Amino acid sequence: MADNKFAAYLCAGCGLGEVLDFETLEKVAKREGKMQVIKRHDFLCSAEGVQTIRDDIANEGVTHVLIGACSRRAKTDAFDFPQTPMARANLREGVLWVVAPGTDHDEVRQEMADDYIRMGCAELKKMAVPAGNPDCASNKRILVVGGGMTGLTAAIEAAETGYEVLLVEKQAQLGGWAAKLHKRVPFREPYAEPQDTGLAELIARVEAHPKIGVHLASTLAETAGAPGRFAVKIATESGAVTQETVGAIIQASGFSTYDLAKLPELGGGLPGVVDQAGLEQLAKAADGGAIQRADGQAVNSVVFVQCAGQRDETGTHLPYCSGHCCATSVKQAMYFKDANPDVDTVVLYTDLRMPGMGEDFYRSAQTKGVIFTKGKVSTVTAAGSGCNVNFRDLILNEEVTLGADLVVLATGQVPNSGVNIDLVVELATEEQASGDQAPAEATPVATPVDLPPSILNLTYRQGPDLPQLKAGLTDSHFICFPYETRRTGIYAAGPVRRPMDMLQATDDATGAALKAIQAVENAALGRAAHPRSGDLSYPIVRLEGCTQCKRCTVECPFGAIDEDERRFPVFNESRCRRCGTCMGACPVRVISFENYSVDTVGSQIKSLDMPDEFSERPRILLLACENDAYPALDMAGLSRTLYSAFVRAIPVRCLGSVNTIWITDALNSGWDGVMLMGCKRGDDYQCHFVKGSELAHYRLSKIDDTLKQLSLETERVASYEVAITDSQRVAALINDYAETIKRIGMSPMKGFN
Amino acid sequence: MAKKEYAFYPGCSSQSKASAANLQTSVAAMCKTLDIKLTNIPDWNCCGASIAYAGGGELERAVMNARNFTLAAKHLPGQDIVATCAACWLNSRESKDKLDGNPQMLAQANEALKEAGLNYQGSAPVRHMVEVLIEDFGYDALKKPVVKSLAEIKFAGYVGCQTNRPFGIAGESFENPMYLDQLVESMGGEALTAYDQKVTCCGGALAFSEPDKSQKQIRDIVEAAYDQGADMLVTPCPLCQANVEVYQSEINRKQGTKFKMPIVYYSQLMAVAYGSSVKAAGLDGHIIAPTKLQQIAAKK
Amino acid sequence: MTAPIATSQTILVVGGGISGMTAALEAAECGRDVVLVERNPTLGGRTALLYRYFPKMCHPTCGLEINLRRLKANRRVRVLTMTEVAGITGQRGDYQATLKIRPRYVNERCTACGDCSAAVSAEIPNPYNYGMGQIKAAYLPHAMAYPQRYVLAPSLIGTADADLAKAACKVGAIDLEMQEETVQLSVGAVVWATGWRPYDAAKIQPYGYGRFPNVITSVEFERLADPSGPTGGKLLRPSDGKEAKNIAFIQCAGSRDENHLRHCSRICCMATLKQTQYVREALGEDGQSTVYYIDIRSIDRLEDFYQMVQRDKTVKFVKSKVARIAQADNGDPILHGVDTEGYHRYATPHDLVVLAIGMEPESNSIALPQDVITDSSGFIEGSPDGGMCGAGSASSPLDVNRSAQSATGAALRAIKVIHQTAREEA
Amino acid sequence: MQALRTTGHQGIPAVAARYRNNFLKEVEAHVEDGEWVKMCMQCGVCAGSCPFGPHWEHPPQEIFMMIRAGKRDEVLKSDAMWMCTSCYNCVVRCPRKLPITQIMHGIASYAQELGLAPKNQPTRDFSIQFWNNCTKTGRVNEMKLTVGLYFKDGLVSGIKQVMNMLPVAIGLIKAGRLNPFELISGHSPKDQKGIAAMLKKARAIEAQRAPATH
Repeated sequence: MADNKFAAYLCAGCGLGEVLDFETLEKVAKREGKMQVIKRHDFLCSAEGVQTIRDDIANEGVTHVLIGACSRRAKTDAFDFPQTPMARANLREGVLWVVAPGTDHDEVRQEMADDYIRMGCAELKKMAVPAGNPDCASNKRILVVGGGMTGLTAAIEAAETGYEVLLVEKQAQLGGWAAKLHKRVPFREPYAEPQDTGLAELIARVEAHPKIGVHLASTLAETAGAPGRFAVKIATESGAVTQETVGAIIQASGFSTYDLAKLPELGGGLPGVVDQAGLEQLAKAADGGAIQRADGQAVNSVVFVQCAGQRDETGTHLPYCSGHCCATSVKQAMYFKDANPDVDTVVLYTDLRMPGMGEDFYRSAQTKGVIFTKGKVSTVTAAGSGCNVNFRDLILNEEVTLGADLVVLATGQVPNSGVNIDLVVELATEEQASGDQAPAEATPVATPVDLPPSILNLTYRQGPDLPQLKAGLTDSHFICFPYETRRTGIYAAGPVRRPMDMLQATDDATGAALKAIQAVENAALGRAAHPRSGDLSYPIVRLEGCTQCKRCTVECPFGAIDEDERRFPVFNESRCRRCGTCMGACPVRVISFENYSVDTVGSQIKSLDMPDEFSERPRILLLACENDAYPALDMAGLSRTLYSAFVRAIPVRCLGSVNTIWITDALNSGWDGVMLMGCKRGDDYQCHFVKGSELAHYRLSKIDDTLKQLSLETERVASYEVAITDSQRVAALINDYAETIKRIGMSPMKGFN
Repeated sequence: MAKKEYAFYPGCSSQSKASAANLQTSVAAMCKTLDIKLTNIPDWNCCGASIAYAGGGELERAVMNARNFTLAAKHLPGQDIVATCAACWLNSRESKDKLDGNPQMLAQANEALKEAGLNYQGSAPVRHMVEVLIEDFGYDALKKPVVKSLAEIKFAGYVGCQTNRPFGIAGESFENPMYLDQLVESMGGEALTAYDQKVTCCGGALAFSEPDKSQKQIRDIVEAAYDQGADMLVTPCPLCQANVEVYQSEINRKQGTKFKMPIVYYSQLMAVAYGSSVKAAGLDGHIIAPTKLQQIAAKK
Repeated sequence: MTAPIATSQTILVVGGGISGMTAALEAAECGRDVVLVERNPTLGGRTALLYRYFPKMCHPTCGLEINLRRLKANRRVRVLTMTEVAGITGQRGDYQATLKIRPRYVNERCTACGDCSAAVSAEIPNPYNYGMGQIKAAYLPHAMAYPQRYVLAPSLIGTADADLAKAACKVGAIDLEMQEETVQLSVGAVVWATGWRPYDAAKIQPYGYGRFPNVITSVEFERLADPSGPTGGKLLRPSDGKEAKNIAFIQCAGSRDENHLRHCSRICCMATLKQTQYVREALGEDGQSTVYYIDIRSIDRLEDFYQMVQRDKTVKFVKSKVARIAQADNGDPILHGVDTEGYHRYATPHDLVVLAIGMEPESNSIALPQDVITDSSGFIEGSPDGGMCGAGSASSPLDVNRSAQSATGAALRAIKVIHQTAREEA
Repeated sequence: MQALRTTGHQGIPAVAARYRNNFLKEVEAHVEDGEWVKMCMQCGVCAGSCPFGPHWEHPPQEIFMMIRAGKRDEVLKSDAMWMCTSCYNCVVRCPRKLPITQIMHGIASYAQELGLAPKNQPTRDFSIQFWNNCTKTGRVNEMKLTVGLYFKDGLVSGIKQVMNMLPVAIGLIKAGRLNPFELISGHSPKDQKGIAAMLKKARAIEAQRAPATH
């Protein structure tokens, strides 16, 4: 490209000038790197240093910039040229700070620095400024699925922030569970008395708000498209379908109560036994008066059984704790005490869970005379017109039978999360045993087991609903990022995401509203969402080269890629998170990003001359995940932890973006070994793109054959799980690997290229 | 410094020839030096010590104290009520809190008081002598009159329960109060601050009824003092003083120990430091003689 | 430095911990301008001082790295470190904030090369290890510090060391003349993400924190377990540096106690369950953890972590609030109390005691504007007009996940204020 | 006193139903600070804080649970609460600020009033003798109290005890801290009549005291 002008700016500050031979570096940049402009500065990140670069871009027509200085993670505010492709050769954290000091290391140190300049130049040549997703759409309306406390709150919050809202509720009226409550637990001080739910007022605000459109008795028949341009079909019970376009979706589909019939041992089904929802019904009926049983019998004694069908380790019932039930029982016990202090009211618990200010609410119930007993209930049996609760009093350490007119079982929340697509996939993969397909989401197929109705009916090739985390909850896996679902622009909120009480649900709804707003704003600008938020690059595919192998569509962790009828991939850029997993997956390498591609990395790998077999100076390629492994390398440098000068590190967006061609290229061009460092995989995966490290691992399991074909030792490729805190460990791993190479000897492949 | 006047509640065991009589002598000596005027509450009665609970109910014990408060307010208006006995102080103060904080009980108390021709309408605060010393004087002021240093004596400060819990001395910790050690140091003595039984209960309330159990407590208290190399214990509680001193021989008899650890009341060592004689400091009233303290007192 | 440009369209976020960073970034990524002020020299707050998170046992620095990258990539967030809010006047949509910026004595020219640190000899107790161990008085707070810039301890100023540091800096980044600055700022909404602090353990007298060296707090234990902590990740007890194998965890240390904090701090149970796994990680079957508790509050889906720990043979649970701790001659803390499940008395020696210390709102130690309402424990509810709100553990005792959730909601509340006042003006 | 006894027995069935509020309500009505019993959260810090801990058949926190569980006889007939030394350790450590010492005294005194307290519970005897001693004149007569206690179980054991304690007693007498003549004379306030009348009235009032409201 004639009008491109490549410039290299080398920094001699931070001691680099004293230790490295800049004459050589400049020569490398000029002769091999073909840089047209080469400048050295003693303090490049200073205002003056940065100004020279700006001037060159402005006046000298410099189009591409190589910074030979510190790590790409350092001095980002100084080296900030949004309109200019930039590569960073990491001479400080990557060379100066990690190679042993002293003249006897000068040679290897210099070689390392030279190589990083070579690699930087090579990368730079292949880079372009991302133009942003051309397919971006800018519908900013927000769809809220579910008209309960969570959905209503999300709707009003978004609307009052200036966004159009579409609210879809499957019932004929708004309110969800909240509408079935007599009172709620207090949200703020004093935490002493049950409060009015405030639902009526909230519904009124929603119905009155000009920016909110409500569809009652309706469900989603179909959801297609992507952030900024979701096309949804809203169906009423009658079957009438309206087509709407929205920019983002908040799924507040709520929960169902655990089926009492599954708890016969606890008296599920007996006239004297209700769950908490049932008790609310009775309390609503009594409306402050004496609470009676459904059959009209008076209640002079009531026993609350906590954790009924919850916290179950046997796998029969719910494994989790629903969080709200202790406070709910305390509230319901107050219903009785407030109406008539003489009603004997006992709460049987194993751990009373009323965090935060809930402690005050607990105290208030005790003041009212509610008796709390730590006990494990074995059975609830019919006794006369009432029940016997048989339990072990854990404090008094004895078996007790306690009679009660009414028993309230604190059962748990069961999320309404629709179809478990992983379950669909399992069934699918059983059927199509296509060997080389990654153990990832596969084509959903009709299944024998009857699945619950889908909530979203996504037309995504990876299934109709949000992926579930565990126990049917659509929660985020990330502690720091609670809203990161694996479907861009769709956010779960409320008890469908995680069991929670009403206060948390309203908070959760507010947060989800923000994420939805953020999603439509980003989509409109063609920018990526979390974790590469703001990234303008997007996957570009050369369909003419595509062999319809479906790996990209199958492996995309975010279900961003659909297939057309000819099984060609259809990219939905604004669903894409820019991890590059598709790029790593593509056997014919037709997928790339403008600033990150098979070439930007491949050319770096091929840009080095390998010292010959007898030089005893092996070359080790290190492909390091930029999220955790690369920062760990930086921090090794920061703490001056030394490692072998034979290693050459290249940051990658995610191990999932590693295309095996890089590895074979490296081996073919005489590299002696290849290390891969990525994030933890498995149940507690720490990969920010969910399946990247998993997939890389899977692909590497196939690399051995390649190695055999090349008649190379399997040790020549090694992959590691690395945490960001492993700054000492990464150095150790590199040194050990260097030893391994020393042991197995230099690569026989040298000199062939 | 101007004379300080207080309404004094002596309590039963401080009376002449009673178990804390000698301690009272030393209090008088100490007060003389510090120019404190203690005036007995006229016709005072027993505080109805909490141990009497099986006999006397809450209200009965409260009115006994109410009577004392009323007499104090009547005859010694404006003067803080001061007690030297920890139990008396605690019981009085507890009753006062209840009377002042619970209108129902106040009414009932006055109904009863009427029978004695009295009516309680509040009173000055009830304070322990230690509070007076620390709050109204302060360690520096207490140090000034010192004429004899107690330098060669190692004191283990045994605070016990009732001056310490539940009310305690302002600013002190329940688990590790330091005021006794500071008092000792202001008198020039060596305070064994590492003494770890300083707030252990001596079981005094049950000394008669559960001798073996309470003597086990005393044994811990005395042993720890020996471990620390203490010459003697010092305490702000007459009951602890009597209890810990009196039963050592019993323990020796039953358990073959050789305990002979003197225990003095804080005012005794203060009196000595202020130059009192053995007699004036009540040091002649001990079963286990605090020899080292006596020697200093005897020095001219 | 010059006063940052801000208008009534700007959101002020007070506190640069996980909550403050989240609130700031979420708002900025919606296209809003944010000023993020942090009292300390670096962002990251208390989470940066944790070794691992429950329940995944992943590392806080991992999330911190992502948030810092979001920050570096976003031009809408202006970060001010070593800055405190001296006062705020006005009402929703129109606040005047007064900021006090303490001198760092190191300017933006700093390249974090470390020459100044090498030059000085003075040391201070390491504030990033809760005072355990020493750090040079010219220091980079920690490896993830942002801004990645050194700081001089005020104690260094005026000493010969200060001049040595200045002389050692080749890029002229050290400015010993730096003075405290006051900056005026007009903003439209304020998010208080001032976080929490561990309750003063010394106030829990029966446990002898401060008297017994081998009684430490849970936050200190995080530093012990952390490879970058004072013991390089070894569980060495303070009194004699001996490896602690038999470790007691005391729940509700300050929490659920009307003598201390009347609220339940929510995170302590999970934090302790997590820390029992530090013991396992460090010692395998040789380690022994005993958890003394009233109620184990592993709420919602965190329950499975509790079940996992219950299956761990190296972990014992005793339902008891420990009555007191005594110290044996060899320095072992001896726990005295009663197991209330069936009444069993114990006097158990341990190598080390970890107090699961309660969360106190940091806002208790700062002067909040008049119209900011707090609850009886000091947690921030916000201003009646909604122009100011609390986020994260400043608003309630929350774990990291729920802090991020709370902060995301707070970001929306702030944006709403900006949006509505903007409309009113228009 | 009489009045109390009957309320104690009439109102309540012989064996109170388990986990019914009856006994709890009874305790709230008739025991000093009894309205606090329901506030216990079973942490057990009181049980571990008591210097006489090992001697308690049921520690305070368990007694509170037993009251809530309606174990009327087990509680009132127990000698547990008679172990209280009034050291207040439990009170200052209780996270719910229960006045445990007072409650223990209250339950003991209630059990005594109902005649359910264990016979020959030594602290019970001491407590009553102490009360009688100090209310007789209005001040304690230590000599009479001491002697009275030693002879409470009859002459023989009394003499034994005196022989054992003789050195102690003689020591005290020598030290001028025990006055044998108190057996006949002794200190006392002037207005003994007033005091007696006052106490009589107080007891009468207490006998029909309404349940304290918390």
